[in-house]
Amino acid sequence: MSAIIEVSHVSKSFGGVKANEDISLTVEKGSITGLIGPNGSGKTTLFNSIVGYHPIDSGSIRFEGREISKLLVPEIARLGLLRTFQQTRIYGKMNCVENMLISIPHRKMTLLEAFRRNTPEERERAEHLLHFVGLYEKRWLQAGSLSFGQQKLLEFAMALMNEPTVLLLDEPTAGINPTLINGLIDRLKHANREFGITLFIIEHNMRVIMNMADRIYCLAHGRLLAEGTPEEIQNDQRVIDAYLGAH
Amino acid sequence: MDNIWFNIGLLLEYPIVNLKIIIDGVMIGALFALAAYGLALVWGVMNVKNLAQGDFVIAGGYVSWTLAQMGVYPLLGVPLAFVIMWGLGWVIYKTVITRVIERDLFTSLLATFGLAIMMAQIMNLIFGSDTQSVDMHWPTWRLGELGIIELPAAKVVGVVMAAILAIGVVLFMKKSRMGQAIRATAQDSRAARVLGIDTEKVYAFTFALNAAICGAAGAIIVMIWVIQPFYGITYSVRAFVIVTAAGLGNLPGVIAAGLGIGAAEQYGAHIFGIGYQQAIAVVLLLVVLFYRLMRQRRLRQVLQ
Amino acid sequence: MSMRKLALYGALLLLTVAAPFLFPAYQTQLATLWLMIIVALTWDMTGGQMGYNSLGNIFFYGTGMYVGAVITITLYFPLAEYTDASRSETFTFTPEMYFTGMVLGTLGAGLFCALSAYAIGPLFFGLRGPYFAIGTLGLAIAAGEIVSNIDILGGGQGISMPVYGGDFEVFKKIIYYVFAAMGVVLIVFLSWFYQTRFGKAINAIRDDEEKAEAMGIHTLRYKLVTWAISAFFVGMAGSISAFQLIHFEPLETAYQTINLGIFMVVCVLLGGKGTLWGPVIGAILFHVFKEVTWNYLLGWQWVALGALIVVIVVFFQDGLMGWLRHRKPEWFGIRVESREARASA
Amino acid sequence: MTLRIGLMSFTAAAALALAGAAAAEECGTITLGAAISLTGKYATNGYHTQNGYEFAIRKIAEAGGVKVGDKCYNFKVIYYDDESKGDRGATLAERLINQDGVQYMLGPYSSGLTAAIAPVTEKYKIPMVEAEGASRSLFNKGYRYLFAVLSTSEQYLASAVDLAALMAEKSGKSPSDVKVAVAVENDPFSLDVRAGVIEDAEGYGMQIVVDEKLPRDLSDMTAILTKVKLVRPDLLVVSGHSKGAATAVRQIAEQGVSVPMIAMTHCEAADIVGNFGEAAEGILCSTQWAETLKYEDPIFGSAANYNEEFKAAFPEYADRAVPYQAAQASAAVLVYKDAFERAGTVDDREAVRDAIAATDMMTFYGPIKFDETGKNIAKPMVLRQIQNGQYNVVAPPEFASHELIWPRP
Repeated sequence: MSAIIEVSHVSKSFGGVKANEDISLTVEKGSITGLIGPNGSGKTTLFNSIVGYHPIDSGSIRFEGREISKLLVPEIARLGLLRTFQQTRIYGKMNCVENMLISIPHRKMTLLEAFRRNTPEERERAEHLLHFVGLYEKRWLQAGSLSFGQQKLLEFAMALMNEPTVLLLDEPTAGINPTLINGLIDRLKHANREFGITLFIIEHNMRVIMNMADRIYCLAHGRLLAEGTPEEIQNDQRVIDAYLGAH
Repeated sequence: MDNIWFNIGLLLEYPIVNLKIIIDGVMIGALFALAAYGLALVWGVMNVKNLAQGDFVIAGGYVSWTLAQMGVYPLLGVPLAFVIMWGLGWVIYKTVITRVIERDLFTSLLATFGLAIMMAQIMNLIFGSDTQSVDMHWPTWRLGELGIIELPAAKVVGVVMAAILAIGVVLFMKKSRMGQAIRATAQDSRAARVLGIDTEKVYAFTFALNAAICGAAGAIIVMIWVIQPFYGITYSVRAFVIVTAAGLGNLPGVIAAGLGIGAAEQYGAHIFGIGYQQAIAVVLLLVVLFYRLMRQRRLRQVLQ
Repeated sequence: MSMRKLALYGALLLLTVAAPFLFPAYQTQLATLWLMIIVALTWDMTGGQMGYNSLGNIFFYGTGMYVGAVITITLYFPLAEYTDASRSETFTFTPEMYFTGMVLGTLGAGLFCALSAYAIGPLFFGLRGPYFAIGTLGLAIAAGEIVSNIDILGGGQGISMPVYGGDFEVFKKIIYYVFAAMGVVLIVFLSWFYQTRFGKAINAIRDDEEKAEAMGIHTLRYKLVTWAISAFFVGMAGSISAFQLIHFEPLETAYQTINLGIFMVVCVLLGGKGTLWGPVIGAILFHVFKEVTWNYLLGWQWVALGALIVVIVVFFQDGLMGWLRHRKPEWFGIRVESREARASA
Repeated sequence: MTLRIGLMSFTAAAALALAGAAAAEECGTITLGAAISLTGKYATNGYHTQNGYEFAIRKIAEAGGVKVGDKCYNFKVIYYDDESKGDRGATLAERLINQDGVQYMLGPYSSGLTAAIAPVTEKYKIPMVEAEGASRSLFNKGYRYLFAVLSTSEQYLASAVDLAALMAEKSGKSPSDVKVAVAVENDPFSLDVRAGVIEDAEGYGMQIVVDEKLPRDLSDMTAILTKVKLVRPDLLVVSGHSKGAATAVRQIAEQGVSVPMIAMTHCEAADIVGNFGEAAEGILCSTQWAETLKYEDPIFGSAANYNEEFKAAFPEYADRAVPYQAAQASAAVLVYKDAFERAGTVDDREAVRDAIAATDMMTFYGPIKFDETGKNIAKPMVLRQIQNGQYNVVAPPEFASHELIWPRP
């Protein structure tokens, strides 16, 4: 395995508040990597820095060996580094299938190819993925009328449709009906295994992340607190203190 | 080209002309700044981009002009235009603006554009398309060689009144309860509502205040320059340039930008010819927008 | 396509072809109606389908007029002499010269406008929401003011186009059919275009540009190409208008910001943004409204127009198609999750 | 106020309609069409023009109408508002011809509008006698159906250049020492005025020291006047319809610009004497027509008579000079009357066109005779100076009633 995302010595502050301070971490190709930490520890800030939502103050971020800390959001996305949002973002006025068809990997397409209608294969794939996340029955419904959890699943399916190299997921289980969570874990694992998508996940639910991740990083107060396998993290006193201290 | 070099040569040959240009620019800029401040107010507080801003100015001018025709002393036209335009602003708020506040941004732009067309045409039908002005019959002081710098008393009084109005508005915003409510609403309208501020009332008040400020500016303009039903757009464009340059809720910035744009336009008119005056104002708008865009790009952001 | 639909489109096409013979006295107004349909449809490409509300598309109309005129004239005569107001000689165009100029000038105008949209687009598409509207409005105003100061383009006098030497009835029909053909081509093109991956992508930009960016859609490229296509058609329409009007000047005919520049937006809003037929229906309704008020409200027509804009924007913003969509969602294939299902999920 | 003028002309039109009704028993109607600026930037002069048309129609009706063969006719005009916009004017001309079936057209106000409408009338072979489009650019297009009763615009201020040269010689300087400043609006009419001035000035070898174009939304010309103060020209020329004249007079006084000779157009239309009084003293005004000139015809009588009766018919002009825009509009209607009578038909448009082309008549407005391009070559322009609030003709010499006051006070 080799590193696909390398974050080294990244700092970012907003006004006087240091959201990230000298953070270094790597995400291995083909792995599931977790990012945990109490509220306000700078997880989403780090995600936003990686995908290009704001400039970083110092440090470097490399994706497949290429420096991306100066690139804009669409440029990074076109390299195959995708993210989902904490508050889901889907195209609410369109139905699920349309949402899926919009999410085909445009980065792999020339302008002329864009001037074609969607192929039957694409439609088939869209329906297949909707089936995969359990939305097949609702595929003709307006996406905006779905429940929050279903929208989240739709967003996940859209991300898979896009065939990313790496997928950054911001709290995939938040707001999802607890009975569905196990299914989601299976699907994430499946996506990682079968589609070969590297996953980098922010997660609050310890059970979920411990169940899935190959490696976990823990942030606290904008700094990297600990890293290791799920077992190592579970037993790390600093992590336990940080979570207790936060509560 | 020759013309441009000749004009620049004049500036160097008679340095005092520069002073005159700056004084003229500052005088007109002060009135631009008033209209721009009103725009910044409604933009900041209720997120309405009012393209009828200039037409409020012209309407205020016609109010004052009509009063002067009826024998009212012209200086009284300024406060009277303030009051009457307040009323008009309130009516327009209640009939139109209140319905577009919560809508997307293009809606307010287009609705006020429609208002601007209506107002200009109604003024045209009532007052005709001739230019009008109120002559104060006051003296003009001349300074410098050839009497290059002329300070008509009317202009000086006009600028002073503009300054008084600006100061009054600032004090009002700082000290009065309504002013504080307006500022709170501008910060966060939902929080203001939670705190028991009647935002609907604040909006109505703000919009009426904007119309009143513009009206007073127009009443000053009619004493100094001329008005005509279709001149509104020139003031609207200037107000947008200034607010885009200075940002919202930044009165010193608005005043500085207003005076600066007044001076820049006068310089442009001197160097390139008066035919380019409108073009200069609009090109300035584009330059300001693109400058801000470049700055945002460095922040990996767009201008929203 | 069902037989009924086919029959409907056939009938519409037939009506389009027959119109100048059915209403000979209204040929010019019918040509203008097609112009309105063209500019409304092209405005909707960016405004309705892509979410970029331009107030400056008239820039391409005016530029198209000038480019078409300049190409037509310079093919045969020196431009400076042609536009010199105090000249005494007359420049005559044979029918052959006239049509060569019209074809080359119009194509040239379309291409020039498309290229200039592509060139200036990166600057303007960094501006979002109202800034885009204000920026493009500024572009159109500035262009008019600057052109009116360029002497070789006739300055504030404008340009008088060459005159078609033949029968006037023929001339009017040529203009009508050129506009109508452009309009029909545009409708056919758009009905295909909005179905493509490209069309879906610009809808994605409209609904949530940030999401579209995050999904790796080439947002800027798609925005540029869409604007360029729209400019291509507007530019050609501008050039044909120059031939139709014969005389035009910069501020009120070519870069007529508050006339046609705003009419096209009103047409789209009236018919319904983001639909294929909305702009067409809106253009027809608006054109009729305008002709009626201009006839019967001598002097007050602009007040009525301003009021119409306010009323549409405030009370009827989704337009006719939007209203239908709201009342009869099933016609548009819209299905929503029922409340109960949502609660149980 | 325009609204008032509008109402007045409405009453005038109503009065006419009554008169027409009385005469209708024996007379037919010839319908003329006109797109005219009732709104927009030319609205003031649009009303002057309309009033001129209406007054002429009334006078002709009173004098027994147009006698064609053994029948008599009265004129009737269908008006539309062109909003001072060219493309609108062209559309309305089409509507007049196509939908209202108008066979003969009267002109709009301004060269720009005429330039937009003339191609349409030409296409339909509809004669248009116009009274308000003076730019030479109208007459180099080879139009066959366009006729203008007024003198072309390059002549407007040409005699001011001659006067400046004369005065230079009188004061012992050479005409080539004369410095000229030009500020004209960026529209066909004023640009042609400028072209005329510059041609003549260059003929004398004068220097053009300021040469600027005024924007259409002119509200402030300080920038130009500052330059004028610095370079001290001997002649300042301003042309910009009514708005340009009003702004210039006001700001010249306000800025204390002292130029020995100032010449401009549209003084009467802007009523600069009534509006600015003292400030207008000594300004030279070009005019197509003056009520003091010795022209006359059987319908209107002398120029002075026209002046008097026009003021009686439209009381809003009582305290001011009757603008020549109204007079020439009346003259255009007169040309039609004359042409119809000579052609002996109202239906044969070609015959009427040929009759118009062959016009050679004297009117209260001056002699009218068209050259092959359709412009009136018989009538000269005159230059008046405002002296003690009166417009007095000072040039050309053969018409001058008063001496030029130079330098201006």
